[in-house]
Amino acid sequence: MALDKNGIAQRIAQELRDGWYVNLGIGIPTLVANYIPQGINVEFQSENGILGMGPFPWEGEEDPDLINAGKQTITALPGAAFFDSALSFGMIRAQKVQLTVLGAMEVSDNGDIANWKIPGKMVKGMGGAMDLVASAENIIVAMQHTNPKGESKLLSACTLPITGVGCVKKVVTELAVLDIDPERGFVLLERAPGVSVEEIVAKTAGRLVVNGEIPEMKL
Amino acid sequence: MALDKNGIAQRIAQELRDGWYVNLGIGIPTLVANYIPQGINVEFQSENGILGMGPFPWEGEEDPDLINAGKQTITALPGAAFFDSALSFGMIRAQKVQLTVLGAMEVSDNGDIANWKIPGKMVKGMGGAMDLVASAENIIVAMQHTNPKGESKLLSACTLPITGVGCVKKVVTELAVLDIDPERGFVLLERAPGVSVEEIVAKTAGRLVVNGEIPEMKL
Amino acid sequence: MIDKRVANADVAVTGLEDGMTVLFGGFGLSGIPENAIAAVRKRGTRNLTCVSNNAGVDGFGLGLLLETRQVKKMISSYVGENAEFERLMLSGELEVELIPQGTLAERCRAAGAGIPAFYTPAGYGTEVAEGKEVRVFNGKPHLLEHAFDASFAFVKAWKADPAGNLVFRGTARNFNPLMAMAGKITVAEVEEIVPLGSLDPNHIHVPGIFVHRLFQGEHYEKRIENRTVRPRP
Amino acid sequence: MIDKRVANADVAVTGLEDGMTVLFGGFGLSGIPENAIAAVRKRGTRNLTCVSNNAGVDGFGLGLLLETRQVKKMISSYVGENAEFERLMLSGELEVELIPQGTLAERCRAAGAGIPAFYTPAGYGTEVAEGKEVRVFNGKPHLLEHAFDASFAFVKAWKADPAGNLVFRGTARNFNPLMAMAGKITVAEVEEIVPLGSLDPNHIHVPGIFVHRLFQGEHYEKRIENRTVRPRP
Repeated sequence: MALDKNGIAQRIAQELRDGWYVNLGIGIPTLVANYIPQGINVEFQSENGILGMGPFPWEGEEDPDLINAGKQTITALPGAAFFDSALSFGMIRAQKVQLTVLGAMEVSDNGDIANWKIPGKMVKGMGGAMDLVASAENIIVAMQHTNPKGESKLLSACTLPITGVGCVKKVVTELAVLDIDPERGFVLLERAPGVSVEEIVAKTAGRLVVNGEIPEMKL
Repeated sequence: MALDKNGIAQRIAQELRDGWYVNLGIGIPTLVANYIPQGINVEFQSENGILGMGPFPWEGEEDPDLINAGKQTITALPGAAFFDSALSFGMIRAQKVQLTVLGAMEVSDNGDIANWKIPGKMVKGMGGAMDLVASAENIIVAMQHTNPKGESKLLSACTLPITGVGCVKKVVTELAVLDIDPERGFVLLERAPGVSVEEIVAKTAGRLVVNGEIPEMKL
Repeated sequence: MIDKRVANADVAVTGLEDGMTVLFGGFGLSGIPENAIAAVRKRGTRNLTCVSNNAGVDGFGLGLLLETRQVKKMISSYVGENAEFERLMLSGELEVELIPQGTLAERCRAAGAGIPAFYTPAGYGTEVAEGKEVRVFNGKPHLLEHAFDASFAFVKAWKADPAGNLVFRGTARNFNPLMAMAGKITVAEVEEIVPLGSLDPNHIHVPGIFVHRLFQGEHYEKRIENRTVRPRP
Repeated sequence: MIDKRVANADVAVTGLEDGMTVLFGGFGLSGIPENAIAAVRKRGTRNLTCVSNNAGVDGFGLGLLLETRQVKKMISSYVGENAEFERLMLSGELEVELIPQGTLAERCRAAGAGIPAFYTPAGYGTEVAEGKEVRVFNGKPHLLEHAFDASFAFVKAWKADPAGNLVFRGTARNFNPLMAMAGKITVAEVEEIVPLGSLDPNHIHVPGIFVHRLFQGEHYEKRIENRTVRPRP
């Protein structure tokens, strides 16, 4: 059975390692914070200027001076730090953040990502996404395998204007976990419980490597 | 009579304007702070990281964490701010400091300055001088008119390795106040009390413009 | 002490003229110079090029200057959630230049640090790279980006002393310190001006040298754009 | 919370190898990492390229590593007042590269901000410009300068919490925050490690993400290089 959004977040959370600083994008990526494995210490960075981001505030304790990059009201954990946007993107460009989780509209089998603009539609802007994908060494994309029309979002080449070149390392969808090997394409690592390899093959438009038995995800 | 070091500093202090941020180099320039004219508010920046530098501390109140660019123990005035070296030179390069006063070994009549290196002698380094002279819009050099051998330090071209190109606007020596007009050379504005124009002419090797009556400095 | 205080927001925007480029601090609606925006609206200055990470919302923040058609061009990284903005942009009444958020921040910082240009990897291979010099450092392509050249910067801090030393609170800091550094004339508005000497000199976020005019805002709405809470257990 | 504490200075310098490039915070003798310097001396690592604004004095600061011939090259802006340094330099036992102080600071900051290169006016037309690209911006020539690439950074702060958030005091801040940002492995030593949550998150000078190893120094001499006082009236 295909995963729901929380399932995708939960699977991505298994990629967290002790001592990592992590930047979570808007949408499914934000949910990853709810599934940090036991015994793992990570800290969340939000590019508008906080390290040590905590959960949403209790009702009535919202602070307009304390938001995340999605403009949501948040809290700061003990040991948090606030900083300006230049320092924030400084630490991103200098690769001090070990993991970046982003949503995407399209990903290509060489790791290009498109997630900021649909021609003909009102453009909202790239925000910090272009800085993040240009610098992060470890980018996981969290997205649906297909778009609302049923077309694959895992392509041989992005059709939409790209956000960054050859940067995505891993994709987690409601159907599968895939690595990206720029030489070989999407490498199928795991499938969602009960989802067949055939379904993944059918819904992946880019080059797809299926080697041997593909295990089910453990959630 | 030629000025002493304090006289040079006192004359330079007359150039201060209300609301200016000022960087004073080591040596004679440091003495300028002792002669701020009445009714003028200025703030002193030291490039190691302080704005609002005050006088030397009272004996016994020296603080190793509070020094100026000459490594002298200092104090901080109310309203002072400490900052790192990048921000400090950022404000220098961005021309937020209205006046820079420096010593020099040589100045040329197009405004070049040499003040960091004597070939054949042990080089100590340029410190922040190259950043200061490359960016400051208003540089006054405080120095002796001649070197210990009696040779002019106001030249048509510097003989020593230069610190910066065409940057000095004004020179104050024990004999004279001179503007630098890159087209015409040193322009004699004032002479020290009792010093003759002839002496200044004799001791200035670069192009020198003497127009009309040259008044004595008022100290 | 060099006193940076001016009487009010109207005095603080003196000299702002049609066609100028202006930096506005804030991220979303957090840390925006509410009182300066109101004063610019009142002044009626037109054809402004506004550099701001976002463009406000309908009826608040920079949305107030879009409503009155005072903005010729927006330079931002993200402009979503603003119907008036969308209408003006689609009708061609408003130019928009979108640039990556980190590049926006660094171009402000560069202006305030006297660095005319720098290289960043952000945007390489994308539309943002069009017309820009590409250079490879450490095997990786980078774009040449330039410092902003802005006449005014409007920023909002939490506290200041009369010398213009600024202190920010929480994530309301965001672009404000960088834009404060970058303005030829920097106008800072604050929630409170505290007596000289009451701010710890170790904890000044923006030294007063970068601030030309300072005033205490009359009122701060500090609207929350996206209220998210945990229900109390 | 990601805990950055290590047992002591000796553990903190683990992995430092012959021939590495190392950044040392401090200006003059103010804010220098006294305990890390002692640990590097004890470790005996050789052929180091040391980036530090100054080179210490005879018998203190980096002078201690010059004495033991552990330094192959110094990259500094000012190296006066050190007889051993002068002897080593004149005898050719020590290479020296002198660069403008602001450029030194900005090259550290660039490394910590992922900016591989930038333009600065400092040094144009001087010996420092030799071999460097010159480019004119706004009618003024600038030099292209590159970010430092250093294996280790040793910095000294006043206080830290266990997460490695650093706070500095007075002008002992100087190069320390920039070098902390720039190190591949950043070792911070502090006078006091305070409990988590006791530092105001608004007043962190260096967020812990930049700090890899943290320890409380055993002893600080904090020598004054140039004691100047006013006699009491």
